[in-house]
Amino acid sequence: MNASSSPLLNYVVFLPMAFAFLVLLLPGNEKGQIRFATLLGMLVNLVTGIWAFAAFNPAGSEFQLEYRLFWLSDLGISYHLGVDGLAVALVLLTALLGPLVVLSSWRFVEERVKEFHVCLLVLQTAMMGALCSLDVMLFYIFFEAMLIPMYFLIGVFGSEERQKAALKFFLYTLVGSLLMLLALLWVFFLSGPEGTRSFDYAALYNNLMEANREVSLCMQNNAHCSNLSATAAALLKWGPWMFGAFALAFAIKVPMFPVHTWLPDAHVQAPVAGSMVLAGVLLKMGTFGFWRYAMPLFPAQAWAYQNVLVALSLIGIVYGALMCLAQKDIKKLIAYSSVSHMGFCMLGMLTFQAEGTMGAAYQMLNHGVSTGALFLLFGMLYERRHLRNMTDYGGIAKAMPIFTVFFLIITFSSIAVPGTNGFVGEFLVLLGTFKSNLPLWAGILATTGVIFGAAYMLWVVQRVFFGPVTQQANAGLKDLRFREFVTALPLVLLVFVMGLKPQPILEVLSPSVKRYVARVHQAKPNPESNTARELLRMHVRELPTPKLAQAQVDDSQPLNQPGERQ
Amino acid sequence: MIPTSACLLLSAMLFCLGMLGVLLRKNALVIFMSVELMLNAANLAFIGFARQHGNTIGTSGHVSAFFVIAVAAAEAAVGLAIIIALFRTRKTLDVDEVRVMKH
Amino acid sequence: MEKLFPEYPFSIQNIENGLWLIIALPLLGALINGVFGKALGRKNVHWVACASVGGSFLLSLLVMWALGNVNTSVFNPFSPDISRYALSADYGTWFSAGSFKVSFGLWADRLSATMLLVITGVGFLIHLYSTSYMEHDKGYAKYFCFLNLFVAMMLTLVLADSLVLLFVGWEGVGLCSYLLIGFWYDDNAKAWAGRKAFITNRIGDFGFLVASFLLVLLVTAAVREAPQGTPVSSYRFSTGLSEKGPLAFQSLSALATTLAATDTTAKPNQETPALVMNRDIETGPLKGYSYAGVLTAVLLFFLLGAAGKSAQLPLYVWLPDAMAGPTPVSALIHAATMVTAGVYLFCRISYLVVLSPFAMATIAVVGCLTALIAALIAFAQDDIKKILAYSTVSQLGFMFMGIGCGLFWAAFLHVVTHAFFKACMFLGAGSVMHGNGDETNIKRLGGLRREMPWTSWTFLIGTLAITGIVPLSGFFSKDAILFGLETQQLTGYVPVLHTLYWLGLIAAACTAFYMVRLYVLTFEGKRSPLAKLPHAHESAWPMTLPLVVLAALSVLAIAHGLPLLSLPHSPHHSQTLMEAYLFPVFNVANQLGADTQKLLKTGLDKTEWTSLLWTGWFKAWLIALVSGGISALLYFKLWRGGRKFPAILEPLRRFAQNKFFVDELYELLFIERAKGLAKGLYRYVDAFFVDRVAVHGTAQTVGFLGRVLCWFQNGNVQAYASAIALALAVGLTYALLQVLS
Amino acid sequence: MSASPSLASSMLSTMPASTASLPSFSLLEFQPLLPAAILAVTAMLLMLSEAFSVSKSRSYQAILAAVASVVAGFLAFQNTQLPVGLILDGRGVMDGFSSWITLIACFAAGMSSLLAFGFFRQRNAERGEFYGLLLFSAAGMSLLAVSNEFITLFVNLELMSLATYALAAFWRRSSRSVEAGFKYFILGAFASAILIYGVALLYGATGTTQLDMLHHQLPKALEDTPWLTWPGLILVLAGLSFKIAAVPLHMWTPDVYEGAPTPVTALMSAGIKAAAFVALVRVVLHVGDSSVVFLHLLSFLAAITMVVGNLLAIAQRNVKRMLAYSSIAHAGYILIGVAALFTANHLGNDVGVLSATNVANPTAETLRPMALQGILFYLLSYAITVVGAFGVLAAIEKREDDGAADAWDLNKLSGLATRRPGWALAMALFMFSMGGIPSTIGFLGKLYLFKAGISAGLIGLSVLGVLASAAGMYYYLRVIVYMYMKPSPETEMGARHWSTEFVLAASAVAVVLLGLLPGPLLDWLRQAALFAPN
Repeated sequence: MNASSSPLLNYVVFLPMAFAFLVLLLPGNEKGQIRFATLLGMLVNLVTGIWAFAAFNPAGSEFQLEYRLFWLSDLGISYHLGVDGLAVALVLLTALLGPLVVLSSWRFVEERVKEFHVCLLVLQTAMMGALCSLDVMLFYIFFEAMLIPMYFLIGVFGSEERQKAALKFFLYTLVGSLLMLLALLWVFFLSGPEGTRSFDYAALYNNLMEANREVSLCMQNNAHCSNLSATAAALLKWGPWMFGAFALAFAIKVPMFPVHTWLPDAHVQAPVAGSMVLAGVLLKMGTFGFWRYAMPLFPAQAWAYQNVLVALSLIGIVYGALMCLAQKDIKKLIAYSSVSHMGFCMLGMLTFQAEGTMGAAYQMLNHGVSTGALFLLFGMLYERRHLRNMTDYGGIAKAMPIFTVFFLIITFSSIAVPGTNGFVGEFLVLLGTFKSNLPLWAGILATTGVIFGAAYMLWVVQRVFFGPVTQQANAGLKDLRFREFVTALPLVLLVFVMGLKPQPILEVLSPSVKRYVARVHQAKPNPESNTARELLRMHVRELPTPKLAQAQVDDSQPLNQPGERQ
Repeated sequence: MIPTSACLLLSAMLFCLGMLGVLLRKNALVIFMSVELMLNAANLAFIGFARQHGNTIGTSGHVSAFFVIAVAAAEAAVGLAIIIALFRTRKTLDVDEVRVMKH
Repeated sequence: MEKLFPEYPFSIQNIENGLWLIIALPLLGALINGVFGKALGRKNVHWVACASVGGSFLLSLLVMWALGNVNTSVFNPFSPDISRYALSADYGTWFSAGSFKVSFGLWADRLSATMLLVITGVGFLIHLYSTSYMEHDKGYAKYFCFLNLFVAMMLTLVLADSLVLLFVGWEGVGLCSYLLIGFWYDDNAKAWAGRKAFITNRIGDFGFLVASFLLVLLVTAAVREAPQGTPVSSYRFSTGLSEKGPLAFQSLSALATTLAATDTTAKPNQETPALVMNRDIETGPLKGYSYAGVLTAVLLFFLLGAAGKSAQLPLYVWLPDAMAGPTPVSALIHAATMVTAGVYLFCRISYLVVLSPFAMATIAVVGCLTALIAALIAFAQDDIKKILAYSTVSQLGFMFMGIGCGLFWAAFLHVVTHAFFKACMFLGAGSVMHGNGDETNIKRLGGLRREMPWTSWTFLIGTLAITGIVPLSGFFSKDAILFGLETQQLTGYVPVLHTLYWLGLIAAACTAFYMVRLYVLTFEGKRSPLAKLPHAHESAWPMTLPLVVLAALSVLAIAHGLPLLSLPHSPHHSQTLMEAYLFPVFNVANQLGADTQKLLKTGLDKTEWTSLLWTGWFKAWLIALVSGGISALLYFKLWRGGRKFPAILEPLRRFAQNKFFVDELYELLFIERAKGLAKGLYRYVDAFFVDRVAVHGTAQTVGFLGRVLCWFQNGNVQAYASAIALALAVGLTYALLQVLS
Repeated sequence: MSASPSLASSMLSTMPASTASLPSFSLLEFQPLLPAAILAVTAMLLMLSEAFSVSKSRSYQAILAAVASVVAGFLAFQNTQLPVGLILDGRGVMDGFSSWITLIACFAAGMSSLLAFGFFRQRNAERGEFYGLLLFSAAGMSLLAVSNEFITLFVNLELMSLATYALAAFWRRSSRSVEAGFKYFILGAFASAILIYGVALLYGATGTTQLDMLHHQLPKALEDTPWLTWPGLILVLAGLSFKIAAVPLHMWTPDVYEGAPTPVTALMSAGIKAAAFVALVRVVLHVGDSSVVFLHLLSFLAAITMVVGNLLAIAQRNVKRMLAYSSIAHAGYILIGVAALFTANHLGNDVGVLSATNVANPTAETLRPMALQGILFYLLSYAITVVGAFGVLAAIEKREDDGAADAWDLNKLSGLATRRPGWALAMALFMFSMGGIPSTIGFLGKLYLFKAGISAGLIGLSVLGVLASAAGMYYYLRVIVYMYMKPSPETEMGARHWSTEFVLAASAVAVVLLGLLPGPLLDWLRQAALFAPN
């Protein structure tokens, strides 16, 4: 099962950083050079991303392209990269959005160009790093490091209220992730006796597996609670808190219902590039975190709190959609639509069942493409008019037909019309919800999302594009330039490619889905799922766990410990 | 022989007096003198205990008192210099006036 | 039969493999027109558009031909049998996850083939018509792109071999409908009408999706619990599942057969198998519900879906507004094809429908009420297109009644005939508008018979057909349905059907009345003084030719409705051509209905049956004639020329004219509620409670505490010393407490 | 490295029986004092140079001070490898922990002298005494770190403090500076008196002032003479808490930090904090096990220090004052580590929300090194960061603003990113580091501390800690907001000076580099923590 080591992911992660240094060296007034260098960096990143995707073999071991180095061994941390199916797909998405993000801001950002592009590149590295990390602490480091460039992107290059929004974004996320850090440390100490602990994901998971099994047996039947191991007992007692901390951190990022209010502000204020990355990739970190960490590490708690999380997801779906209906600001509306869409992702994942989970995974990609594209396209309009309210537009279709076509296509993707990518994801999520252990009404309620989705998205289309041209300034708008066309085209094409030929991607996702479901199900043995032990245990390339050097008092040492003196 | 407790009582009273002086007096110099009083209360306690314990292991109370006296002297040197500088900038030694920086 | 359809020299295999071309051609046309439309120029645009649909039509003919051949049969992946008179093709997996799978599989049997011909045939005519009708429009290429796309989507719907793929077409046609209704998007009202249509359809789609998901669960449960020897427990079925997924129609057919085979309501003495239709499902998400119950729920959800697409109660409101689109679009989408998708859906899953008499009765009731209400509203409308729209709604209601009483072939026959005569009338209306400066108010038209002879004659034929005058097709299809209501033995709901029969007659009478009114006011009499143009002009040949063809078809379609053949296995009565032709399609349904004794043919013997048929026909004919006659009398003589409507009926008229205020009711009950809810939630929950109180509140509390604490930091050195002393005092007290305790 | 046999014999000779004769000390025992000696000698040289020098130029003074710090720091680093044990008849201790604190002190001294170089050059106020006092202060810190006896500790504390009082008031022309010196002096002396009185009481109770002996006497003393022992302990704890600026003994901090010349503030926040903590840790290590009360007290102190420190900082617009308050908060985080030293003995006791939940069954053997390592690393990371942060303030501070009420208002930072991008970047890094954002050294510091806290079962305290630090991020971010997101005013920037720039660059590089690749540093610190006494 041992995959051979490959340095490819290092390039995926750190090439943008290298280009960031390159950009730093360029003179600040050479805007063209800076943009070009950044674009080049992103394109190189795209190539490596595609390469990684192509190199990933769905039939192979769980984590591939592994690379591991000793790093901060003292703390139990190592530099361990590797991707599974979901991660590699998200890597591809991130890599794809990279160049588009640069292109989208080609004319939008004219001041402090250098800082802007450095931020973009650093952000790219952080995102890739978070996706490729196989060490939980390494993931956390990248997860948090993402905040910094994003903070600058919103705070420096955003609109009027940018500083407040950036601050809110930063602090909101920080609260959650710091609590998660504590939980992570807690888990670390639970995971084994001194000297065997490590933040390595597989080690952490494998060490907790037995305890998790005991906990779930106990939670199902009190008879099993009598002779729990110490770890299991601790996990039983404190697991909910730890899971809660993990869930909170990721729920804020997703964002799920009551902790979502940072998103509209951040999106509204962020520049196009910021919104694109935020919607396209950053939000996925939340769902990805649930998938990779929160659920497999605490399967019993995941089951126990499934209903709560599902309720929040359902509220997210319906409530997010209702919020959209109350908005005037288009960016805010798209932001709330993200709440709704990400609710689908979460719901799918919470079905703990193959179809739903697959749908969730696919929906993550879809949301990246379609919401990313929505922000991109609206950004083009915003660049022309610098207005965000729906009432400021109207009849745009007349002036900008190609733009309108693109926007419509993305709209249909967003409301999951069959044939577009959104449908496949949403269908699978809903199917999964029905097939899961959740009550039927949950599925029916979630399905109402398809109605609301159409209602608000078409409302936007109606208000912005159709009807008579109400403002003179809108009549003379230029249609897409070549650059803009080229920027939007890949996403528009992807909508169809992913809608009509999803199978190659689904096949890459499939092993990850299977394992995710199996891992969650080990906490609730289900007659339908035969969770083979082999599937549950993680197999990764192991480095010898660095032992925390114990006090090796040399016998020949003549000095006594002071305490011995009497 | 005067019991150690009496010594201790006296030193405690001195200490409290010094502390009250620091808290209540308004003149910087007097406050400083109150601090010296507290230090001397410690000295008194050291001497008293030294007598009780006799010549025991480690630094004895007597020696300690000497060190404290030396430190107090150094403190006086630095402290007075600072108080002079303070007087030069403010023309007053009332501590209630010394509150440019607050909140 | 075989004699009717001589063997075709091309191999069936080739036709089977080429099924995708039927869809691909219009899709390609749409793509070409959409991307290169501007560069191509008008001529090439309509050439591409018409040719692609025409090509599909020819291919459809080939399919039709192939399906006539007795050797045409396909291998059923879900069971060892062979499906006769069908073609299928599988172009690989679309998507799969877990145990679920959907493939790009096409399936053509006689039902879909008939639809294919209607879609491509009528579609082609309407394309042709449009070349003239849209001649001067700026969005010419766009129009044909959408229209081609629509045809492609409709063909997908019809050719799909699974519910999911059918849903692609289902949503796809809705999408095109949205685009075409809002074709003239710079008119706000028109664009809103498009949105209304789409969202109403979405409500239906919600039902469709829920129904599909429940079906998946049902199949899963059946596979798990079915006893040995039933179709779903066979090995073949499991291979079929892994090959095509649970929502393939053959899978559903096997499910239906299994459920029927284990149904004990009809056979009380039979040994009880493990899986019983009325027994509760034991495990899985459906635990605690019975198979029959779930199936009924599925069908009711499908009814919601179909109501959305086919404009039935309570979701019919979008269709009249949809007339905002170009008139050929109304003809193609909102009369001939898309709106009949609901009927097609029920025909497709007829074997499931017959297993739930309750659902059938509901379908019939919904259809009947829709037919009545729409007809009543149509009475008071003055807009030529609106009247036609309501009449479409009303006719669709008839089709649903046909489904509800289990006469699938009759319902489907009505689909076909309706496609002809309604398309004919819509195109006629378009022609009228074209020749009268886009005037749609029938009160401002009149006397067009002389000025627009082709239009008027064809319209008259259409009117007679829909009214149900004897020799025309509408008579046979509609009366087949009414007859079905009278004679079908839907277990437990026979009285319901009988009641519906009478209501149906009333609806038919209404139809005759308002259609004649429409015809008379538009074409007869004198030209209204309020007309926009002093003289109307007849349209060009690309417009009149389709009218003529469609009118001819409206007449010729009677052939399908005539009871010509008498087959040996149906001794009671003779079959109509349509029934015989579709026999392979609905055979399973009929069989299952009979086996489970849920839906039986009438027990009348041949003579009783024949006399009933003839009296039924006579009644219907009489009613249509009388009602139409009264209408003609009234509008020719009495109210011609601005004469007042009797005052006593005025409020009623107003009520009907305002569509019974249903739109307003919905607005008040749902839309305003939803908007208010959204606004309220946003203002009070999101903005105020979550954001202001919880989030900013926390931040502000923290800031406030900071300022309070700063206040203690007053700069006085003695205050600081006091704090130290105080801390010391507290510490000492604490220590002393420790000592004491 | 192996110790010489003579040292071993000297250890034996310190047994009570041999107190009559003067003990003979080996050379090795003086090695830990060497950095302090170098610092002190250089200090005297500098003082003398001021008295006797005729040269106008005084540039060499700063350089000399810096070089002396570097040399002393190098020796201190060498000392980290020394064997562990008591030295000088038990009055001192030789271990990695003290050497590292010495190293931090030397770092702080060297960096502040470089900062002072540019700072006073700009104000034409270069004086040799300044550097002399600065080095004396550093020598005091270094000696404080090796003290193992209360009187030694007291004297060294005073050496450090007295020099710092003078430094704080050094900028005599500024009334703020003098006020800072005055407040610091009065309160410092007050606290010293409290401390020494506590020492006297403890001496009375146990008959010793030596920490290791106290450790063994304490349980008995607590039983026999609780009336004496408890007040003594509380007074000592209070005296030391004053120096680390634990709430509620923190109130001097903002005023003193604000008023003192900025390089001195840097020294105080980096060096004195570290030295005071080493004193606290040493004392607490020896007395803390005796009762669960200490766990309560320390947890409580940690909790209110973190919370109040952050709350106070949030309300500030004055950056220098804000950093002062934030230093209080940081002391609170470190106190979690200090509290974590003791939980091993009290596991299973229900000791309230704030402390001791059995999570990982830690033992004292595993817990103490972890906590000490955490404290040490945090002190190091904080020193590096805070020196840089005050360095930026020193760099942008203009002579005209001296004494102005808004001299350090956030507005002064407006648009720094466009005017001095390097400084802004450095400041941003320092702010992120203080906030504990990954890829900076501050994150690793927090990680260590919270790891120790969690491992010790101090869940409630750790949760409070992260929430407080999240709230704290608000004011760090505000600095960045002003630097990067506010338009820059038209005023001119102050002059640049290479030494200041060097400090900024070095700190910034260290913040990132050590944050990502601490390399052998972690190993070294682990060694230091493992071999800490007791």
